Amino acid sequence: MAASFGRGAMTNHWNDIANSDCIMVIGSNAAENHPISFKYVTRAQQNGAKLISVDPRYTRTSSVSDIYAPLRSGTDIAFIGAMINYALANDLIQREYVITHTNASFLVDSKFKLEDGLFGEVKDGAYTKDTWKFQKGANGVIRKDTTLKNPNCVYQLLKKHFARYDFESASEITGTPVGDLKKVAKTFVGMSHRPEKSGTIMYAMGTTQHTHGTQNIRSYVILQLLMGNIGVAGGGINALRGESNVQGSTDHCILFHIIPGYLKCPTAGNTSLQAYLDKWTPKTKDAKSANWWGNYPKYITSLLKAFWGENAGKSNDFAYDYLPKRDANYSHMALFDAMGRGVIKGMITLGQNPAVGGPSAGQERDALGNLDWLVAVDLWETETAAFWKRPGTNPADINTEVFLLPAAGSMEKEGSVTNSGRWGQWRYRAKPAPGDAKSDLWMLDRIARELKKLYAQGGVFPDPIVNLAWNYGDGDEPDPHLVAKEINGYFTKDCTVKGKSFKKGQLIPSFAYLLDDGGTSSGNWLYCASYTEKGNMMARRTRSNLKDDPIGLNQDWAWCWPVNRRIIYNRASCDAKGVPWAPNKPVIAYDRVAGKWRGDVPDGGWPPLLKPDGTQDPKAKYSFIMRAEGHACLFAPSLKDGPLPEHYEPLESPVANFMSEQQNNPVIKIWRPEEIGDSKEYPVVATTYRVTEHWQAGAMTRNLPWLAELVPDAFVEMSCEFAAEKGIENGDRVAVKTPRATIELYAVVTPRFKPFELKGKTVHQVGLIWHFGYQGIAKGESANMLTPMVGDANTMIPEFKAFLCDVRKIGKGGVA
Amino acid sequence: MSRGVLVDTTLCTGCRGCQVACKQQNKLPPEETTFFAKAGGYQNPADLSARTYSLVTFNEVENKNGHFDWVFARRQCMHCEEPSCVSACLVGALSKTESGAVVYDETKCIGCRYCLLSCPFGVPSFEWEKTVPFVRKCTFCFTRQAGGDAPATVNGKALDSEQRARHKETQTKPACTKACHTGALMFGEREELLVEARNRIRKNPKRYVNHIYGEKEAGGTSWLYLAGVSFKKLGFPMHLGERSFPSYAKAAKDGVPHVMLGVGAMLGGFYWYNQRCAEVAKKGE
Amino acid sequence: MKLDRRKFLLATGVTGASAFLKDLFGVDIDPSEAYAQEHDSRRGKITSTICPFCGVGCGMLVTNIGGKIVNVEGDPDHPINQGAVCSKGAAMYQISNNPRRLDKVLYRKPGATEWEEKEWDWAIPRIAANIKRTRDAGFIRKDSRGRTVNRTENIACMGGAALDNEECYTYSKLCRAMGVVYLEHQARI
Amino acid sequence: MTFQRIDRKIVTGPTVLLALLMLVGLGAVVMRMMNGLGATTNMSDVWPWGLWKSFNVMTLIALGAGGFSSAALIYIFGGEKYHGFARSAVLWGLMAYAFAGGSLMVDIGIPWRIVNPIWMWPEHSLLFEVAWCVMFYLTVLALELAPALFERFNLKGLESAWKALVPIYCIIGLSFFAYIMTHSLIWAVVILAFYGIVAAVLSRAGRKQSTPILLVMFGIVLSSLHQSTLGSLFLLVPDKLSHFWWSPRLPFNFLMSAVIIGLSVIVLERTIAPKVFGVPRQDELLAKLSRFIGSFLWLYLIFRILDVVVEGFSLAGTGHLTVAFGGPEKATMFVSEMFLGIAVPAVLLSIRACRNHVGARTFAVMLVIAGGIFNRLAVCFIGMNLPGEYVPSMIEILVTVGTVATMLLLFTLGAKLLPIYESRRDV
Repeated sequence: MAASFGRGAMTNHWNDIANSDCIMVIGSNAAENHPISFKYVTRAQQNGAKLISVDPRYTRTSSVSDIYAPLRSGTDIAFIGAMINYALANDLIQREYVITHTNASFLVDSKFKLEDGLFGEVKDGAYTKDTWKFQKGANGVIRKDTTLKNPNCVYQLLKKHFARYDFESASEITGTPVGDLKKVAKTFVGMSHRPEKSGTIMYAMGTTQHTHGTQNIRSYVILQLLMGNIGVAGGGINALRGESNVQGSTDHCILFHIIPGYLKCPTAGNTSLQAYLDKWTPKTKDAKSANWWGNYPKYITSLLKAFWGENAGKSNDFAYDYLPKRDANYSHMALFDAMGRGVIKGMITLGQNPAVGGPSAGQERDALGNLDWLVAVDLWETETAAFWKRPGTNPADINTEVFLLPAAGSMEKEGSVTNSGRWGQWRYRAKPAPGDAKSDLWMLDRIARELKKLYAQGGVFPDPIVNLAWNYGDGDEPDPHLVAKEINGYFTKDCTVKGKSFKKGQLIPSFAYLLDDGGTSSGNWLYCASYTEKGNMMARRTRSNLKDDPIGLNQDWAWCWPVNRRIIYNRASCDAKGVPWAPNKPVIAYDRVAGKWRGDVPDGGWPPLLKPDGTQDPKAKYSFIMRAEGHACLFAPSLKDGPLPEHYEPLESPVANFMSEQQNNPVIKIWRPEEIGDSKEYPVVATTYRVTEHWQAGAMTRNLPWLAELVPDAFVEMSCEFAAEKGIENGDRVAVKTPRATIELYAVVTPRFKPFELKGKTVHQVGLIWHFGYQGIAKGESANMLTPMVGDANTMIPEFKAFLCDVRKIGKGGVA
Repeated sequence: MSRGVLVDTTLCTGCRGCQVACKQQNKLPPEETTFFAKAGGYQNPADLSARTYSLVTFNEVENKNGHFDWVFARRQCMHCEEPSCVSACLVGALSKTESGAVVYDETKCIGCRYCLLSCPFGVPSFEWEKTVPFVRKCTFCFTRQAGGDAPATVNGKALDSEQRARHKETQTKPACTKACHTGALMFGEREELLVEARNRIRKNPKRYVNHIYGEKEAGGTSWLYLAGVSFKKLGFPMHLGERSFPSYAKAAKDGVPHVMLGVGAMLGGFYWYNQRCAEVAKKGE
Repeated sequence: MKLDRRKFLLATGVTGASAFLKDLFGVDIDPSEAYAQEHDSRRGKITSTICPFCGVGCGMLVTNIGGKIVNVEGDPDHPINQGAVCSKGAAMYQISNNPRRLDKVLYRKPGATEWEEKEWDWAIPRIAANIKRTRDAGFIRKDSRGRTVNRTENIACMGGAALDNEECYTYSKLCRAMGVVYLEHQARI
Repeated sequence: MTFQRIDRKIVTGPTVLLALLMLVGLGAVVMRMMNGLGATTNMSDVWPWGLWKSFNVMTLIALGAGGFSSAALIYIFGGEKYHGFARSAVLWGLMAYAFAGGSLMVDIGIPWRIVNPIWMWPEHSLLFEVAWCVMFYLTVLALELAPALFERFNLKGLESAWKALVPIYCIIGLSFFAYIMTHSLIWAVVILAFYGIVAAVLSRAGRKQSTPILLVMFGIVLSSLHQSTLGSLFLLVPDKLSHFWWSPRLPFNFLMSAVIIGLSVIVLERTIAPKVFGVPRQDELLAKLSRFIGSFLWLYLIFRILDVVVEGFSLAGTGHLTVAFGGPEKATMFVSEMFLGIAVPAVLLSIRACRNHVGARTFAVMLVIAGGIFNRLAVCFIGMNLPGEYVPSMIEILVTVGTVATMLLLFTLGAKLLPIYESRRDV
């Protein structure tokens, strides 16, 4: 989504789902994994909205849906492609929106084409991308054809590209009956392409955990942009986050490739701050483009000031040297690959349990044995912490020194978490942690202080540690308020910004006031405005009422990044004159009298593109301010695997790619090619998923008796047809085998799974829940023992959701 | 004014928040289960018990429109309008309150289990494993219902009037109905819920079968159900009839003083008659 | 009519005999009153929190009585869940009241078969020393092309999706200061 | 009529055997108390009432119905000739009721609370009525047996006190009973007045037996109430109990069968007693009594069959006929009960030759008793249309066996210690 809109987060928020006219849940099972979201789905349905559930199996989401369409795991692009084709072929798109807010009118390099499933030349596992660019005029501005007739314009390319995805062809790939596919397309497009209507897509890991996960999302983006559904109430593409603070932890970039605030992690080539800025600050020659990322220098400088305080100054390039520079991919799979090779000697894990949650978990468990030391911080004895005594191993052979540190639970510490809808919400401490348990912040603080002490006496390159700004109070407990304030940022000197005077040490009111000269510090520019001189904005507790806030923005509840904007890209909810597409549920509207936007915090306060008389407003800016060109990308050249989504089969697939000769995504990295199964030996498609009653790798729920009671065992679900073929009865023990491992679980035989017909071939699919492991009250084998080490070309997210296996009955089960 | 709950199974997503909220409200111990307590998995535990006052049932069925459906219903005490258990209890440990709840007072119970036997819905459970066992069942959270004011402070701050009203309203609801996010469990006055249920059926005849379970069953219950499939498919007892079970017992019980008189008179009469016969016979001699 | 609990109990009559039996058999046959007091969500110190499970971010109210968490239920003021909870959120009480919770630093020596309990004062310096030893042994000042990279590739840091923002930020910051590049969390998987 | 005790050795082979069985039963009771009901019985939430409720309580009370049936026969219906049966029937009744109560203490969850109904009065509960009836009736049986004690230990003072006070007890007791069953003072006064008048009439007429007659009336009122109410208990399970047994007329069925079973038990006991205790044989009287039983059986048979027919008609068209009656196995059980437990003995006892033949007569009453036991078990669990099945556990069976053994043992002791059986010279 970042490649399309500029940001990767859920565009709208939970309450806003109620404003939708059509909700498509695809690649997620929100009723089970984000149960309370259905408060708003149900509300929308009661207001007449239709709910569409697209899933390989009939889930609890499907059970309350108006339309259910099965699809074979990993074929979203073909499915959505057919919907896009239906919309384009029948001209059921919101044309004015598309012209105003997207790059549909942009002219693409005339040599760009798709041939044999490839978008050009692939060299050393990557596209050369030489044709993935827009035609530019003499002034450096992209050439456009707002009539959308130029054959090189994005719109025409799209039409051509998706024409191949007719219902019948798509159905052969997805296994969705043509009737269901048509019904979904007609309903979704019919309900949401009109300006006053909106449709939303709710997706999660079922979309991303594929070798073409990013392109799956891209297909949603294209559909939603054509429908005019981005930025509007009840619209958007809503990435449903699975953890309470996976949004916040991503915002703070506990990831190898970015640093807090989604700033790029410097690479070895960025040899100085200037080089870094030259490389990463986007530029535009179009005066109408706000190009918000042009503020890069302010954000990185403020971050360096927050990290190294007084020790970061102009004289030392703001301590830019202290930041580690990467020049490889250090993502999850690379990490465990390196650990397996013995490169990594020590590991710290805070509440993560890769022994259950990682792909090819068996190999991840083995890799842990190569560590000299492991520090695991958790509330429970997790599989990862106890990897050295897992079944089938001899602890004496494992020479890893393991520290298992008792952590405080969420009710036992104070701080904020950011939900999927980007709301930063403050949590209070209800009681102290039990026994010696401490908050992670306490532990980080102690370790940091200890390290500073050690490095003060010398060591390799001690400067970044010794000089690290680390002042979170003098008490036993570090003060989370001080951290929150540091994240928001302070003025580091008396100064005047945008006509307002500030004193040194004052909290910064919003990121618009950040400076690139070291006058401000801000640990994360996105959170600048979260904790200001007005107080802790994240702790606000005023719920709005429907009368004053008909679309449920709840602007006075907690705080939402960026700058309390509840629906991002909301300038796209209005036409070029600033009038909302949907007057019955406006997000923002331009008040000509006051000369400002009303409603939600707009994506920048500039006036709309056109004045009431239809003339251009010179002060205006385009709506997608996070993109250098100011428009949402129907055509997205920045991705690694193509500017347009194209169907490829999952790495392990039971069928050939019916769309082209190119079987898989051409630019993926396969870590262990010898462990890839073929469909002769492993004819069954497998996918993994979660259930309401457990959470992620399970430590937080399999240790809770009430939840262990609800789902006590690991299981694999399969169709009655497949079970009959294999002689399996409900409740039998079965073995599921892949080249990576074989695991034993219970079989759930259910009509909720149905075999797929793919060009006349019957393909069976089974589904495994993956929460289980060898620790806790409820124990069972981990489905991730089976999953392959291969990931998305862009994000390196592993392909958990589609792989091949074989299933065999091994014993009578315990059906009561 | 008797309260009840309208369970609209068509709105339930089966998240089981209500089931666990019930456990947390009553601090019920967990049960050791296996996944296959009931065919189809998921539904767990298999049945209500002294540790499980409420249970979401999972039903893979064909709905009234002939489509496959996964329907989630709910079992707990139905809080009958005329409860068999109350009629049964010989120490008055069970009683129907005016607010609708059928409540149990464990200080009286002797553990005879007549309430278990008599319940049309198989609800009350006995703590079989204990040496001093009690009967356990859904309380309709009557302690919550009887609750008073909202808390004085949250996070040490006083609540405003809007917040107070909200807190008061939700904390006097049964825990399950508070937990429910989709509105599948609707708490209110029984009469109003019946009106609501009839409206829903009328407005959406395709969605619902024309039957409000609990309106009349065994004399009516405080908990009412709507569904898109026949209640039989959801495992509800269908043969209870509309007459309340206690009415049978009441007929028998009301006869007691009459029997006492009648039998006495009859005995006296016979005695007198026989004595007269004997005297006459004696005189005859 | 509202049912007053106290009246209800009086009406039903807690008899002297049952009190006698309570003494005689040690059976607490009227725990309901104590229970009601202990679990009355209006008493005690009430704080708000956000559910630690999925990303919906529901509000919860936690009741602390006598230092113990006695009740956790949905926050009616919260605009998202408005008091509602799912099965996981409803089980939050058991995160706090759970004998399986770790309450001691556990340490496992290389090759050992069991955990040993340790004190923080022992563990923190040892962990820091491990970090320093490993970092110092593998720190890369310059890459093969002579460019300053200042990174360490032999320490990996993971996790964070369940932590508070303040913890995530300090974690991110500390790892960067240590030069860690193998830094990953749940968002990737 | 004079009575004497059986002057035989107390410790004999059979009594030792009974004592051993009693000890085994006692051990089982201890196990149940230590480990709880769940661990020791096969009862469950679905099958909450098992062998103990059905046999030890409901069946024993039916088996003890001889006390009131014979008393009615003797004192009310002019069957003076059966007077010799009175005390043994009362002793047996006392055993049956005492052990029914004792077993209930084993069966209920909190035994010491068995006294709770004494001060907790939910007038709507049928079981509450049974509890009070049984408590009162136990006192009635004890008072009825008291003269045996007075005779044995020559307690003249107590005997006159008994004569004077028992009528008052009966009247007050009936009135009090009426009050707690109805919570109506009016009913209490009405009953008080009615029985006061009866007592006054009796004593004015100078009937020398006014005390026992009042006591017997009290006993009969209580018995006809609780014997029928034991059936009424199951009026609350129209959804579970097969309608071969369930009907709104269940209390009448119970009362009738109780009388029949009670009298049959007397016949059986009177057939065995001469062999065991050497008391005189009463073949002629037993044959006469059996004729009564036979007539009652015909009546009962017709009533039961009509009952099922009426149920069938009332359910026809509701669509619940098969659900209500249950499967073919229920039908088989019903037909067996009707045939073997009622029809066959009815035929046998209607034939004079059979009545007069000890073997045939005994066989017939044993069939009646077996049928009665089956009926009570059927109503309690065998006839239930419930999922799964209930089979009593070994502990449950041992407790029941121990209970029966103890009753027999105590009855034997009673007969040997108290003047229970009529003297030979009176026959």
